[in-house]
Amino acid sequence: MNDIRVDECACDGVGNAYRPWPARITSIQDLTEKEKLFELRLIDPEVREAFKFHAGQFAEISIFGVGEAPISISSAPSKQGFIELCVRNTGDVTGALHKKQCGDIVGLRGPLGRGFPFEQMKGNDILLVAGGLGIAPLKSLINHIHDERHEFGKVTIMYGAKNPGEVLFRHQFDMWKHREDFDLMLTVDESDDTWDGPVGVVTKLFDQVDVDPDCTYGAICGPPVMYKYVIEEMRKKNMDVDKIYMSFERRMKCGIGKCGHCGVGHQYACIDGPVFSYWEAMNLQEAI
Amino acid sequence: MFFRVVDKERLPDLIAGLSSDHEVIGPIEKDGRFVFAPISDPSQIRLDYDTTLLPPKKWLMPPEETMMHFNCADEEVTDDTVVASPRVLFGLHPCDINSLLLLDNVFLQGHVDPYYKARRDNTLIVGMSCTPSPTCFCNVWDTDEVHWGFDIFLTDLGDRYYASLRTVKGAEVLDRHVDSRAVTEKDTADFQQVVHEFKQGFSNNVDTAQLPVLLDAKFDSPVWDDFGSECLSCGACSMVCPTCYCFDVKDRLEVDQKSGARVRTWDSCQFKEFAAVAHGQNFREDRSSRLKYRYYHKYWGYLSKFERVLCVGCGRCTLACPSGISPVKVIEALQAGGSR
Amino acid sequence: MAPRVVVVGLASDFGCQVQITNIEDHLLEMLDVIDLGYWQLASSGHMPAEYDIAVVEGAVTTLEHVELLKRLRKTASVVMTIGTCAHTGGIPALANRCDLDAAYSAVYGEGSDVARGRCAPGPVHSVIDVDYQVPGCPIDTDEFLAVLSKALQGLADPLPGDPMCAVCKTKENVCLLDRGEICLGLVTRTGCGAKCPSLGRPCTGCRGLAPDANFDAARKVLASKGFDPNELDRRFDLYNAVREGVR
Amino acid sequence: MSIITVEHVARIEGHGTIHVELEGSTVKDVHMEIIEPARFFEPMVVGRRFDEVSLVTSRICGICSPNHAVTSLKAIEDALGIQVSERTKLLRKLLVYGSYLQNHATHLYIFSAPDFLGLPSVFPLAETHPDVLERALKIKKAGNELCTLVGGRPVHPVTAVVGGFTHEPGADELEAFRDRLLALVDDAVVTAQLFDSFDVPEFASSCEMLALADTEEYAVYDGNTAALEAGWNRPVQEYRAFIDEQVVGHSNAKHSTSDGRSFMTGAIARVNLSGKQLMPRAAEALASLSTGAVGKNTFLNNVCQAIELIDACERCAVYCDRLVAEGGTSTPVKYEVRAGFGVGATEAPRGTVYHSYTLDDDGFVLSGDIITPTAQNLGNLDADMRAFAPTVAGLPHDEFILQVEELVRAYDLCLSCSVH
Ligand SMILES: Cc1cc2nc3c(=O)[nH]c(=O)nc-3n(C[C@H](O)[C@H](O)[C@H](O)COP(=O)(O)OP(=O)(O)OC[C@H]3O[C@@H](n4cnc5c(N)ncnc54)[C@H](O)[C@@H]3O)c2cc1C
Ligand code: SF4
Ligand code: SF4
Ligand code: SF4
Repeated sequence: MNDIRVDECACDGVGNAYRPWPARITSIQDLTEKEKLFELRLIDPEVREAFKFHAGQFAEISIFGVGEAPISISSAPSKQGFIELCVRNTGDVTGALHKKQCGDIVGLRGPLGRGFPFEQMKGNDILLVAGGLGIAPLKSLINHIHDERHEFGKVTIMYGAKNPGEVLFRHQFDMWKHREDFDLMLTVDESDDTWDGPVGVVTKLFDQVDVDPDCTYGAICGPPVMYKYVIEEMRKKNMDVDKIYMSFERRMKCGIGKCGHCGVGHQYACIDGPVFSYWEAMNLQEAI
Repeated sequence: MFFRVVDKERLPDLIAGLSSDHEVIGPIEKDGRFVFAPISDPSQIRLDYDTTLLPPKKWLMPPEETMMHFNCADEEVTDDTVVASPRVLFGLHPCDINSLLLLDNVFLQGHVDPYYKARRDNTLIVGMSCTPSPTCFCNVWDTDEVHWGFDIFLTDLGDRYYASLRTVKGAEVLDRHVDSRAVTEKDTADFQQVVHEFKQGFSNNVDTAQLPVLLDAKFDSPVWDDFGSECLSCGACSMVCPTCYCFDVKDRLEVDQKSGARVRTWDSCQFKEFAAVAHGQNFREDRSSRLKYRYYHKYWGYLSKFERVLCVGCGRCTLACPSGISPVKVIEALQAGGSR
Repeated sequence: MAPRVVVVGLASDFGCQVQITNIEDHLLEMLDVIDLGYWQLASSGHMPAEYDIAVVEGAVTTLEHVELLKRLRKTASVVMTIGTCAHTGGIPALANRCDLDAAYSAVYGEGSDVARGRCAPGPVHSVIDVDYQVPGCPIDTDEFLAVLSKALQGLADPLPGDPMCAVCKTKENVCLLDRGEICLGLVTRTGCGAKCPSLGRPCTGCRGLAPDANFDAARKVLASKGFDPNELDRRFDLYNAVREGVR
Repeated sequence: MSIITVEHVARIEGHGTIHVELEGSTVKDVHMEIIEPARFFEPMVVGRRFDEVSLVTSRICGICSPNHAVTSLKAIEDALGIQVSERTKLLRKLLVYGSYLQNHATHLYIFSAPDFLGLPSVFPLAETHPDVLERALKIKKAGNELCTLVGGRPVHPVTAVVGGFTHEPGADELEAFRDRLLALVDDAVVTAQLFDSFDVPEFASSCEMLALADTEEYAVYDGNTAALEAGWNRPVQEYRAFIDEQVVGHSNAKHSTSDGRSFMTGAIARVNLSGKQLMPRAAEALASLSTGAVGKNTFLNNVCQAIELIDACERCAVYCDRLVAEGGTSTPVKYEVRAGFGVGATEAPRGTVYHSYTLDDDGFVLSGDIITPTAQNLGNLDADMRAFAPTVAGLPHDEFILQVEELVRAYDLCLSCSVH
């Protein structure tokens, strides 16, 4: 018998699934004090070509010497060749990423996880509820819906932020609102003098919407405490448990179902999620 | 499967023969217990071992391994190869062979783990029958028998081995290195007798009825707090478990701060940071929730995916836990319903 | 530009500074990535007015130490402690367990005029905030380099918080508790590769209390193995006499 | 009158200040102030169990930690009436010599050599004399690794316990290390030649010299204390009868005298007392010194350390061979805990170190007493400075200070030890 080397062993066709590929930062936009929007382009054309994703999926961003972090893809799958990531500076990897400049290279691995059931959602109304940074994965879905707007009925977005300074993608929302593609409802926990919209938690917005439970899909993402209350409201509107989808954040090291960190109930957030239906989530201990 | 019989005195021939082109790993003694270690001389091997301190997984997924070398300046991977040299794991008991099958499910399905796969592909497995010890409960999970996942399995018939040959490779090396003969009816009858006695030898008979249901239904049971208060969160149980596979990944820089290596190390869900995320959130902050998760994942999470529990009843965690917490005790407590 | 580093010793045996010189293979490489501004043990010269990283060895035992630390904290953007003395008070803090005045008279005789200005021995973080810590008596050179690397990159302190046993298991040691010895690995912060148990000697707790240690459970473990459970506390004092100072 | 102080003298282990009072160019007073804070080891071991003592006392000094560990183990074993095996003794000697290699290489190259080369530290040698730095680190590293091989790590040995060792190196490791030591002999010889080539002042200390001496071999582990001039030879158990300690006003460390005289301990004392027992290459180096003999010029302590480096490499290679060939065990011997008093002494790199303890019935320490080499040498250092400073007082200020510092550094002081 001879030695075997990893690079000789036939893996799943894409080579070593742990290996990040160099991607160039092609643009950086400051969104708030803590969040920046990064646009990345994989350098190797073959790898770039193979990077086909769905809304709700994520990628592992790698900065060698610092580590990796899972980040939701914010851009629409229909946008080819580039991906957008909306990243909050909360620690080592995200902090190091925030220090990068346009033109710098980072590592990228993905797409990973199970996204929103886009095809299944078609032909229905959509109610999206985001809290804070939770807008990041939902934005991909919003963008995707936007690109195929004619396939959907009424699309409502409820978005709550801590304060007006933390509202992400405000400019883009204004644009959509203007074109009346979406019903956009923004609220903040604490207002200031730049704010003339509603004040209070995002669930308060439910009073203002009519939902047709037979043909509405829900999509939720936000801080862990938010899910329970939003679902309560959706259930009050009689939405089906298997038409409500949500994305979970858990600790992850590999993103491909091996490292064990992202266990949520009997599932793994990285491969069984991060998007779960409420029916699934109800059956996951400690999920909500 | 087909079978041969090998005289006991001939066994060293097999080990010596395999050593000519493999690294042979087998059980040897260490401070009164046993470890799987490279065998330099067939006489070192202790086939009467009960169980080893660490399971064979360390030879397929070492406690610490370099996944890739990198270069910081251009975020380039400079080397992500691992060289897996030909190896034999010699003398594995059925539980341990079964444990590898469980690891295979994780590492060889979905996104293939190339490091594990390279070693697995280049490892020959020679199994060995055993005698139940007081901490064994493989009988409970049917992992006291093994029908796949080995090349050769040797059942001890006293003066000879009943060799089951599972793979071409197994048949070939047996043929090449050791004199063997065809199986007679008497051999098979003795084999059955040995197996029968083996099955009688277990002292643990745990009621595992409806375990997944119990785990969900008794998720909030005080049983968990009782065990949790005695748990040191030391992670010993996970390290010695042949089926625990969780790992952590870290980057290490060279002193020049310009290049380095991405390394993975065994991790444990019993550690506090295991499920901590940014903004001070920790999904399993307290000990009891972490202890519970270990069992929850083993007896329900994994089962939900692969139709088997992630435990082979080897009893290593029972021996390793300073507080004497064991699956047997935990399952019994759950079945009983109240506190311990 | 390489950050300027000063190395300062308080009350200690210099063992950790000696360990830095023991990085023989990488010493010069290390000096390439930092600008060594002051290191009394290895070089002549005075403490510069400006520096970025202050590396502190030793326990605080005098009022002069207190002043020095305050000055370091003001000037340096990063303070890193090395060794158990700085981390928990270590062996010098054992002096807290004796009557210092009596000890003083015992060593120097009654009414002597030397060694004045002392204060109760304690860890560095009892006086100033510390950004990075390398525990251990003495420090492990690889861990020192790893933490230094984190400090240079401005990353979070990687100090592990779990007890020793898991790593000890990966070394395939037969647990010393099962060999009739009291091992403090049950509650001691991991990170040394379980060096002592791997060499047949029980862990003596030099890396301090693991923040997630379950001391009560560990006492019960000792009792279940036939030891006096209070031995856990008594032995743990050796490097952790200032228990509330243990982080 | 002008006062010169050199605060926090660099390149010594610990914190000390040189204090010189000058009137014109006449030296009125000169002494060493030890500002290293007191650490109270003796009261600290009180109440600890006998098997914890070596852990505590090892922390007296990061450089000679193996010596403090081994010495306190000897004292405890003396108190408990424990006889250790020959194999344990051999391993302990390796530990002691590991600290010689480590300490002497550090002291000679990192602390002292910059003086003679006119450099602030050893690091610039990387540019100018890479071979010298490489040699320094090579010897030092071998010392560390010898301590690691036997003790488990370079500083504060893990494996040495009351009665023996919890772990010992394998035959293959010992054989590999023997080869390495033999290859190091030449480097040690070059070191001796280098230090022999440095100009040192002609100076004769008026002191007495004390060291262990043994009929068997160059004494580092066994033996009695011997006095060079007085000519006596007394069991270490009586150390309190031949060494007096005094508190002196300017120092946190005490000073020692023997028969009312200050004395010197360390490499120079050992070479004077046991030079005839050096291994062949070391003896050869001693015989070919440019100064003829070492005598009592304390500046030559450096050269004596270099000669000991040669000896250590040769001798440890023999020990490694014996450990492989002789068998036996170093597993801790069985013993009973009881009350008692015991003394231990060894030769640390910087001189004889004495420990003594009184134990109660349960093996807890009732009292402890430790005398370190530096504490013994400090009185003599002050005496030497008083004798030497006037002879160089005419030199330009910087040179004057440098010469005094050189004298201080020749002592290879360990101030942290001195204030144990
Ligand atoms: C599926 C998924 C999608 C995500 N999408 C986004 C996104 O679009 N934008 C965004 O800003 N963030 C997103 N996150 C969160 C982001 O991954 C974490 O904030 C990030 O990993 C922190 O890494 P760090 O190195 O900067 O922080 P660290 O320095 O590693 O840690 C800071 C804190 O985070 C915890 N932590 C460590 N590793 C992880 C981890 N892998 N996951 C979570 N927490 C961890 C630590 O316990 C520590 O308390 C997502 C997370 C997941 C799981
Ligand atoms: S959980 Fe325990 S008994 Fe089951 S496989 Fe793991 S170590 Fe063995
Ligand atoms: S080995 Fe025992 S004490 Fe340690 S984490 Fe596992 S269950 Fe808890
Ligand atoms: S020897 Fe000590 S560190 Fe190792 S497992 Fe046992 S108690 Fe834990």
